Amino acid sequence: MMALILIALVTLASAAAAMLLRNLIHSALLLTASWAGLAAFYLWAGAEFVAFAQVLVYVGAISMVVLFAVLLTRPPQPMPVTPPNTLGRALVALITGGAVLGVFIGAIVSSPLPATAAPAPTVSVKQLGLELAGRHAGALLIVGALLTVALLGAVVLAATDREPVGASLDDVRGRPPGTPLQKSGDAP
Amino acid sequence: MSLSVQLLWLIPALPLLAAVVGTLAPRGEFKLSASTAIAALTLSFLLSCGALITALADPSAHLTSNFTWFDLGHGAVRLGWLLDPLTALMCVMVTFVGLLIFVFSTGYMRDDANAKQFFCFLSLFAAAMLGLIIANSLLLLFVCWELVGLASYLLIGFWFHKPEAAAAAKKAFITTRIGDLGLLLGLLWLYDSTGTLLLYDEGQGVLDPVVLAGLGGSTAIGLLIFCGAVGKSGQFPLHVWLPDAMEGPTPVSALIHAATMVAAGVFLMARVFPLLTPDALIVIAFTGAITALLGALIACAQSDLKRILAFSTVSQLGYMMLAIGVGSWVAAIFHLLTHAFFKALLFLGAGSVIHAAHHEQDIRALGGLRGPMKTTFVTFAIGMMALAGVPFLFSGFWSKEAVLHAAHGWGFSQIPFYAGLVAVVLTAFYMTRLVAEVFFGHPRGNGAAHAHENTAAMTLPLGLLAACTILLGAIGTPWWPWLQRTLDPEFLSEPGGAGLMATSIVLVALGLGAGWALYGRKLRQKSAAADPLAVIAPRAFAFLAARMKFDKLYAATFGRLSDTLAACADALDRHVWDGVVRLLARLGRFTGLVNREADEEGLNAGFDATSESIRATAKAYSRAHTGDAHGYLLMIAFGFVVLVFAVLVGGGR
Amino acid sequence: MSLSSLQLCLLFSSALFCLGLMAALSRSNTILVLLGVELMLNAANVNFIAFWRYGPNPEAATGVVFVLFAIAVAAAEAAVGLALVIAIYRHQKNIRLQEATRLKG
Amino acid sequence: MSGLPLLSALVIAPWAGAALLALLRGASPRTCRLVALAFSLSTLVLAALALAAFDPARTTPQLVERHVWITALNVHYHLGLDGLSLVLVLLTGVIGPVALMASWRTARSRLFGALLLALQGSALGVFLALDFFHWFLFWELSLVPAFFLIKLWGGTGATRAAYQFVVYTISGSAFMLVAFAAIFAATGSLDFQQLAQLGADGSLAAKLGVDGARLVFLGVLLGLAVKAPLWPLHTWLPSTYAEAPTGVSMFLTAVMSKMGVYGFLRILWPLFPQQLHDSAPWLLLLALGGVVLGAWAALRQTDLKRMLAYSSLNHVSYCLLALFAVAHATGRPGLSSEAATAALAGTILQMFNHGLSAAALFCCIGVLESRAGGKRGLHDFGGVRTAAPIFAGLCGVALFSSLGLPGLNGFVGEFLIFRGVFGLNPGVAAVACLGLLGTAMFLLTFWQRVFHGPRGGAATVAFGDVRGIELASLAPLVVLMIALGVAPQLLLRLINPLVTSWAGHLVLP
Repeated sequence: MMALILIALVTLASAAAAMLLRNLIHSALLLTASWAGLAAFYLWAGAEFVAFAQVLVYVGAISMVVLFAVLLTRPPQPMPVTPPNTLGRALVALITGGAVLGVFIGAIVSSPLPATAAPAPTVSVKQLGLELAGRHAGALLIVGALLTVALLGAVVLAATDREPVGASLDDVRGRPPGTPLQKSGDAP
Repeated sequence: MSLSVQLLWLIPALPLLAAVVGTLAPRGEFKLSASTAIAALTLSFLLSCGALITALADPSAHLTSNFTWFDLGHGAVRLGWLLDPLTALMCVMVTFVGLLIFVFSTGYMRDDANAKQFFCFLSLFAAAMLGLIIANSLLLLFVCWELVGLASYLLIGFWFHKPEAAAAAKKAFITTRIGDLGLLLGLLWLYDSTGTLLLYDEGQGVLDPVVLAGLGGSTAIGLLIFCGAVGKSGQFPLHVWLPDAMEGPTPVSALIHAATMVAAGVFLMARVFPLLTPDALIVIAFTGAITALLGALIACAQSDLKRILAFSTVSQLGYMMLAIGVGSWVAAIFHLLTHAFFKALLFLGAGSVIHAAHHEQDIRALGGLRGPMKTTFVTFAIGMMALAGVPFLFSGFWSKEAVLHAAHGWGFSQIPFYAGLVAVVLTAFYMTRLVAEVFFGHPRGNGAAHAHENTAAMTLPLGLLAACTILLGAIGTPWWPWLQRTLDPEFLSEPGGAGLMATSIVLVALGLGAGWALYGRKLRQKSAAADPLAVIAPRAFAFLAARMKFDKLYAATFGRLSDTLAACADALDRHVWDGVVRLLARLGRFTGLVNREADEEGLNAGFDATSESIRATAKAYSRAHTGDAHGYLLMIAFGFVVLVFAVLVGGGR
Repeated sequence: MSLSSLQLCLLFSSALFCLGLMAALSRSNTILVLLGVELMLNAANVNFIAFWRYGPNPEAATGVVFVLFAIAVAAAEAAVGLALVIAIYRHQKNIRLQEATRLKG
Repeated sequence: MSGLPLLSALVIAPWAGAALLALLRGASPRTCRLVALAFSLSTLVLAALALAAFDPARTTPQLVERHVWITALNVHYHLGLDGLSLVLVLLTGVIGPVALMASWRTARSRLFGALLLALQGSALGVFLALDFFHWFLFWELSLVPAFFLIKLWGGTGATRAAYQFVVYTISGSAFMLVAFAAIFAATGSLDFQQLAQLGADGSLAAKLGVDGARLVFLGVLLGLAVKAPLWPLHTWLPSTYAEAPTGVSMFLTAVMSKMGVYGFLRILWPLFPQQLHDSAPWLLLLALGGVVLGAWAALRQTDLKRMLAYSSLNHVSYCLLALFAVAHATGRPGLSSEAATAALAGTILQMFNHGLSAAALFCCIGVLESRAGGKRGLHDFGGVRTAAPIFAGLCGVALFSSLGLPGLNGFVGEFLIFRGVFGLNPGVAAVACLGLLGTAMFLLTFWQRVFHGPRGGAATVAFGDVRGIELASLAPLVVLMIALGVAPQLLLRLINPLVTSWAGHLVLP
């Protein structure tokens, strides 16, 4: 029980810090820590495989992507506006978050949840593999396809290096009337 | 050599074949066409003689050969051939006269560009007529009857490039078709009441006594059939086409007037004679009497050579109908046969004259042909005397005598008899006039002046016909009524004809005398000189010369009626029905207009308002869509909280 | 009152979720907003595991499998989202979410 | 015939031809024409096969093809062939190719051939369908190609005529469609045979109610009467026939008008014997109007095509006259079934015969028109017989066939009709005789003005006689006319049992 509380506190603290800090790099790093905490939580809960997945995907992969994004989108000068941008926004966010939290806590506290802890279920990797390739084979395939498409989409979105629109227009404008279009530059 | 009834069809089939051959022959193959036609008709003639021999073996028998033309679900439509003396004699007459006319035509039509076609049509004509004669079914008879009409149409309109010829052909066809419709209705009636149109069918044919006895409405049927005969045989009031039919080449006129078309009507009546009730016979007799008188009267005032002959035909046909009407169809056939020969003779003689005189037909412009055209003159004179009824030597006298004798013996009325007597005088009169004008005196026109005798192809038939004209009288004299007995085995020659004969001899003499007195004594000098008769009675003469204005009368009544009907039908279409449709269309368009206005004002306005408000709402909503992701997120979160509270407050679980 | 482990877990996830929510709502940097969303997803995953661990039907591995799928989807989402961020950045030279209000560039 | 769906093939072959022509982009005119002709002839070939497989002794439809089509509407794809259909299919098989050849010059166009084939296909569909659903489909489908054929290749007033034709016919059909919707609602069936069964035992009328049945009858009557046409619903006919190009006029008068008469025989009469009987006196009057006034209206026309259009009205009215006379006499004691047989056989024969002779006459007008540069007035010609004797001969045969000269095909049909009508209703037959007279008058006027007299009008200059393709389109018709005139048994044997069975069941429900 104490371990759970500890893990929770660490996780929440690093997440809160990540959200509050100005420096994006720091935020990203703290968030990675928070994800690691979550992995610890999964371990605690007995879902080892999920914990490994969490470490691999979030701690390993997504944090790297986030870091890349942060580095790539760094403005030439540091942004003048300080986060949180305005007090009003922060207040609204706080109120909303508080309200939602209140609702959640109310719901959790008032719900008749099973009080006693059942013996921890054990899921071997083999079992999981069978489950994935058996009952959830279709979903697995779809997720695979989704990932592929997402990968392609991300590549397309991020890597499309369109020719500047203005240049080709200038070409056309500069052309004397009646002359055929040049082959280069007119192709869409 | 005798011909069985099963082979009777060969008689019309041969000329038909000739017609087909002629049609398929290349253009200008005049010789092929003519020789085929003549050969075919010669064969037919021989076959007819064979048929006659067969028929004479037992004159009272009706040999038949029936077959099915086509099946109907209920029963079949049957046709057949019939061989009895009437058929056989008619066949012999038609083929023989026809043959002579064919031969004559080879001379007459030699120079015509379409002579090939001419022989096709002639063959078709002969084939149709022969088919009509041998038919044992009124339906087959009707078929051939119409084909005769077609052939006459084609031949009358043979010189179709002449508008008059084309008009005359059409007139002939239409006029006879009016009669044909009556015939058709008669046939339909007969068919409907007896279930057959076969004449003799082993006791089941319409002329067999059993069927005849059970026939209702036969007066009407008889009269309807008579309508057909009226049309084809040029009886009053449908005689108007016959004189116009003179527009055809003269051999055609000869064929129509002597052997084929007009004879068809008389033949038909003789054929269906058992069907005719006394009431029907009265109508026929009076029609015949009127026609005989009418034709003779009009003939007196005509100046066209062929027209005079045409009206004489009308008059003679009247005699024949008269004979049928008074109950002596045998006399009618006798007159038909003799008439066929002497009328063919007269027409061919006229053709000879016309050919020689370069197609001059006006008797006032002819004259003096006695000298240059001796053969023609002699034969023509024989024909004329036969027609006029000059006693003893000529066949016409005997046959006419038979008719008058029958009329005299008719119990119902003597009026037809007297009409016949008057017609005798008139016939003698106008024939004298004709001969005097054409052959005596001196030529009054260019054509007549250069006339000379024709080739043997034309004179030979004349000679043969003249011989027959004289000889044929022998077969039906009161002393030896062979023909009558052959045709009608129950014929009884009545004694007491001597007085009548004397009367008619006197009347003929009267007519000849009057004619000679008026035309022969003082011969016409100039073609423009007035006719002596016109001097005596100008108005009557003019009236007769205008053919009693029948054409005008018909044009003013039936023609006008038809035109009016046509105009009405057309106007009904163009204005009334089309108008109704147009009105409907306009109504539709008006409704559309009203509808559109209503739409604009009512429905569309409502729609506009609705869509306007929808658009406004949409604008308001789109204003809410700021694109601000924070805002959306906020709304979701708030919405979630609000919803949860709402559920809690609302008491939901 | 004492809280059971399940309730604790749920409270943990709720707090994590609200943190993510507040971050997403208040920060203007698109990357941080995305990360907030990631946090919320993670909170949901925590719930799955909690209910799998303490829920009424512990035998089935469904909860675990579901989390695995959610992680996969989240990974995809992160990839696409960050690619979008880069695209936006390239287009308007900053990544302020407030200014990215148009779908059409 | 086992396995081979001959009737479907009959219907589909022209459509296939039309589709192929539509696909043959850029083909030479020669290819287009030949392809069109080949597919058009396919009907004749298939019809000959059907004729070989046909057993005249059976009166029920043969070579039946019946498949479920739309279950919800109880619609079946149902084709069948009886004597009546066979006669009309044969007619279509003859007229289709001939019409195409008569418009040989126009048939250069791919579209023309395709449309004509489509028209042919829909006509065949109408003659073979035994279910109202696709019967009506073909019935309406036939309008589409006809409309375009008239509009695109017609004379000066073609657009108006085409619209008039289509609007007129469609408005008639609309009533029919509504009527059949009512029938379907009442009976749940659209199959002609089932409906005929219901009509024969009176349950159709019982289901529709007395007034309902009357209204439905009127609706169907209207649809058919416009197409046939029945006087006075014929006003679309003269302008349509006059404006349509030659081949289309031929097809319209020869085949399409028969669709109307066919409908009368196939639908109206079996389904509504009682109603037809009740209204027969009026319908007889209308048919007489068509016979007599049609002929006399023709006498007044100066446009030759309009004249022939009226003659067509006159001839088709004979068919209707006979049918109405039979319907009128139905149930009368002492009804002569021989007369009824004759009338009905005459009707079918007349349908075929009129198809031949009217098509031939329109073809002749087409030849005249082509020589005279589009003129076709009664007074635009003169002495054509001198200039073109062979043409005159062929045209003359067609003309005399049309006016019912014995020895040619027209006579037999008309004689049988008159024989039947006289047996059933002598007065009507007597009045109808006037129509025969009128026909003779206007046809001979036509003949006299155009062919006789001195050469004049368009015939003065070089007026060539008929040539290859014209001869090829006229000659088969003329040969058939003579053959059928001499031996009507050729056709009658196909329909005799059918007609006999019709005439044997002349009772009112």
